[in-house]
Amino acid sequence: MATLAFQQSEDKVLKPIEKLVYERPHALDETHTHYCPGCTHGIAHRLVAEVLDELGVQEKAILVAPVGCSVLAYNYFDVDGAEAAHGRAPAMATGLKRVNPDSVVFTYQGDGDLASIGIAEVIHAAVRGEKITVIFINNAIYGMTGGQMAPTTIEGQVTTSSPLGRDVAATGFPMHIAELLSGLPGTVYSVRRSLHDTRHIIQAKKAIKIAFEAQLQGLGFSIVELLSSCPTNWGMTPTDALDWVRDSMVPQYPLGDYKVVDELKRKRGRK
Amino acid sequence: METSIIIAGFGGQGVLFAGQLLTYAGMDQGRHVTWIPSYGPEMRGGTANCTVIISDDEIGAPTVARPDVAVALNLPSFEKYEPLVKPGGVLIVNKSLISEQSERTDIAIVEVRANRIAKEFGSVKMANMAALGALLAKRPLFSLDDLLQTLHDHLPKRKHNLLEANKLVLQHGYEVGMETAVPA
Amino acid sequence: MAKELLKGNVAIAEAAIRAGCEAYFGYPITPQTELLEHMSKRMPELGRTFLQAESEVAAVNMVYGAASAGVRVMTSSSSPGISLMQEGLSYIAGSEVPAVFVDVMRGGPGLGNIQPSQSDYNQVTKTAGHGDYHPIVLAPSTIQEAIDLMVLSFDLADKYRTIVFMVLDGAIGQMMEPAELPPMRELPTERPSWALTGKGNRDKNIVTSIRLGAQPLADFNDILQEKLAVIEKNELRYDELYTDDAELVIVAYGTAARVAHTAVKRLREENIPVGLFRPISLWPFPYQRLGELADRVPTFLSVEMNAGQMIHDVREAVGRDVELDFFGRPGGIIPLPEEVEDKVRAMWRQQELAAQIN
Amino acid sequence: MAKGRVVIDVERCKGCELCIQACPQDVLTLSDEFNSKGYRPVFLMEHENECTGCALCAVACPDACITVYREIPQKKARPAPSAAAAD
Repeated sequence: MATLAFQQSEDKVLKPIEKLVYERPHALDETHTHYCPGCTHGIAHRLVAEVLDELGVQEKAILVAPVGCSVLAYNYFDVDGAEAAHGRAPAMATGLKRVNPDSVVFTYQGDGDLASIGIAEVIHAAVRGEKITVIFINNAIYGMTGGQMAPTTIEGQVTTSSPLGRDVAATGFPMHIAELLSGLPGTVYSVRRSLHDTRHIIQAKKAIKIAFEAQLQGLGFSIVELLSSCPTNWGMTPTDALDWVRDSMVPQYPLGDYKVVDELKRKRGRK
Repeated sequence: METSIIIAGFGGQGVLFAGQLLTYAGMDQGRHVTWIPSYGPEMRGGTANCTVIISDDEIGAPTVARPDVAVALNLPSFEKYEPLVKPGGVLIVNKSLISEQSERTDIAIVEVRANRIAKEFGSVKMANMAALGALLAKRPLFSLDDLLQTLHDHLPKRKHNLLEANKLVLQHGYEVGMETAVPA
Repeated sequence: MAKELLKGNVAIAEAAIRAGCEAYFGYPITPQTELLEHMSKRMPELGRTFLQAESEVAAVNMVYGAASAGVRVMTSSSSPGISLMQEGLSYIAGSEVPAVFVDVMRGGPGLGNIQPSQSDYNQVTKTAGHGDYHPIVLAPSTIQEAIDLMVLSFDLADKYRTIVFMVLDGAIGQMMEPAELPPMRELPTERPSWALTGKGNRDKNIVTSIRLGAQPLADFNDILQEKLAVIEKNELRYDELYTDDAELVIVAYGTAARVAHTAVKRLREENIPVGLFRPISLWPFPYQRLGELADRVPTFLSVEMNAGQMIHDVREAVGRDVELDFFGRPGGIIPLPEEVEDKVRAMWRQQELAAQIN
Repeated sequence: MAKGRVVIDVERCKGCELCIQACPQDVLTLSDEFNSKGYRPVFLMEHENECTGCALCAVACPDACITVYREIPQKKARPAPSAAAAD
């Protein structure tokens, strides 16, 4: 992977003086994203693209984008892509994967899309052990429609549709998707990670890679829930928003592995 | 020439199969045929009926208000279809389960103890065949032999051990039909 | 191949398989369930995709996914299930991927009942989802025609990259008639160039119905309308009986047309000059041909198994200057030929009376 | 300590400062200039501290607009590019 920068020396012999440590992943398209500055959607996109590069599966990857801020995600990946109806990405991905069994199909869904309107589709995709990978962005809010309460909004959180803070007695409790899906036999990998600092971002990437490996091995349904920020709708600077993920979201949504089947554990153990 | 036949009874009395057998036989004789069941939410024990039309010409409506022939295998079917049979038509009554008598004089009525006949030859499940035999006696849409050939051709191979018994029941029903006088 | 005695729902399923259907996604609902059951047995035997979805909503989106992959795909349902599929239908239309739907209609509104009906005429012909489009809608009235139109549905869906609906009622789904199935087609070895298969060495493909700018969406709609205009020109299908000398024409499709057929034959024996016009394509609707008939025929009767849905298209076709009456039975009742005959006799008496007065 | 260098795709940068927060050497800052989208992109300061090429800025970047190079100590540098390419 690593390429080299060269400096021409006096005797016209090329000598490497520095190496490439990090570059933009190839599985990302050149298109600039429409995301707000500091939005962690961009980080999640980048991690997925890095994993597609490292696994060498860009050419057989198919993305199913959701409705929400990431509705145009297919513009940002250089892979085949589809745009599903709100919440239906796992159903559409099922159709795609069933007729393209050799492809690598993944959905990229936010919390309104996956946890609210699309909960039936994602649960049944998991129930069937559908060989797809779900990247689930939990930022505790509806972003695209301007910051309404989501199923994942935490208790007391102020949103434009819970102006006094989420009252769980009236609106229910925050929804724990990684835990919920881990209870289904068809799920082979269900974990929660966070994108609030570089250490956690690196851990998140490892999880995304395992999730795709689970699909490549034909094991079943894999999902990575990523705690993410929404600086604009939270009314914070991007850096403060990451602190809020750490201080307010992580205690509500504990990071961890909720389900890792033995086949994946053994593989990790060998490494 | 077009003949419409309604076969009715309890679910499980072989109503739909009896209708299909007539339909197959009509098809095998090169006639135009349709078969349509009633279908409802009850899966077991409800009433079932089907309408069969056998015609020399293309068939329009697959259902009829008043059939040329009705086969009533139980009392509710008798009560429903006895008044509807077209004048000059035929009503087959399963006397084993229906004690009521029709007072109609404008149709041919054959009372056949279908359950008893079927049981005599091995299984009450063949009551539908006794009724069909009686039907053919009064309305010779095709010969009894033709129907037997159709039964042979369309009965699943695994059930061919039942062919002989079915044949006997059909013949018995046919004889009952032949012996029944038609009102003048 | 010889004729076999075939049940409508089963014949349709097998015809779809032989037409090259590679994937089926569906959800059980009476009166089309035998279709799904036949698929559940046959598709895996052939190494093709069958999946019983968790809902009609999921089923239509699975269809959308497989259609995006460029395979011949279908689902089947009945009226309330088709209502649930409206969302996916609109997305499929907006993405221009081919997909085939079978709607074995039942009585409505709401849960209604499971009896034969034509209650979905409006829902399938008048866009079947939000946005400016129409699916092609084909309505067979015999099982042989259902088989033939099923094969045609896949061809038309591919040809125009559009949704094709075959609509029938529970009676055709449940009845048996002798019919001949088509031979088994070879499946294509290659996917269309636009299909999602993984990009490989080509540029990436995108299947989407989103066009955020007003102008791009307007442009897309213009293209869509042009395509619909071509379909309207090329894909008209209808059948006529005794219309040459008819002075009263019944317009009916599906089972209602069969009932009308019986009535027309009997009425002709009474020397009533009645004819039958049977639209086979409900969209595109044969406005022009009906309009031509209206130049000569003074009276029309729309016979439907509903409270009057197609009649509005008939009115548009025949204009305001001719008589147009309606006979229909909503609620899942198949009208009787006798009822249609009574209606026609009454209309004919009126017509003759009017002729005498004039 | 290794010496590194970062290249910022200034047109892609939205000035969110997540890389600035992530940088352990504190060598990144916002430019006073604006890019064509109206954001002030990040740039690498000439500073008493030096970039080590750790790439944590790139790890934190939501817009994948940072490329990172690290100097190879000259004694380890080999003449043939193919051999040196091994990371």
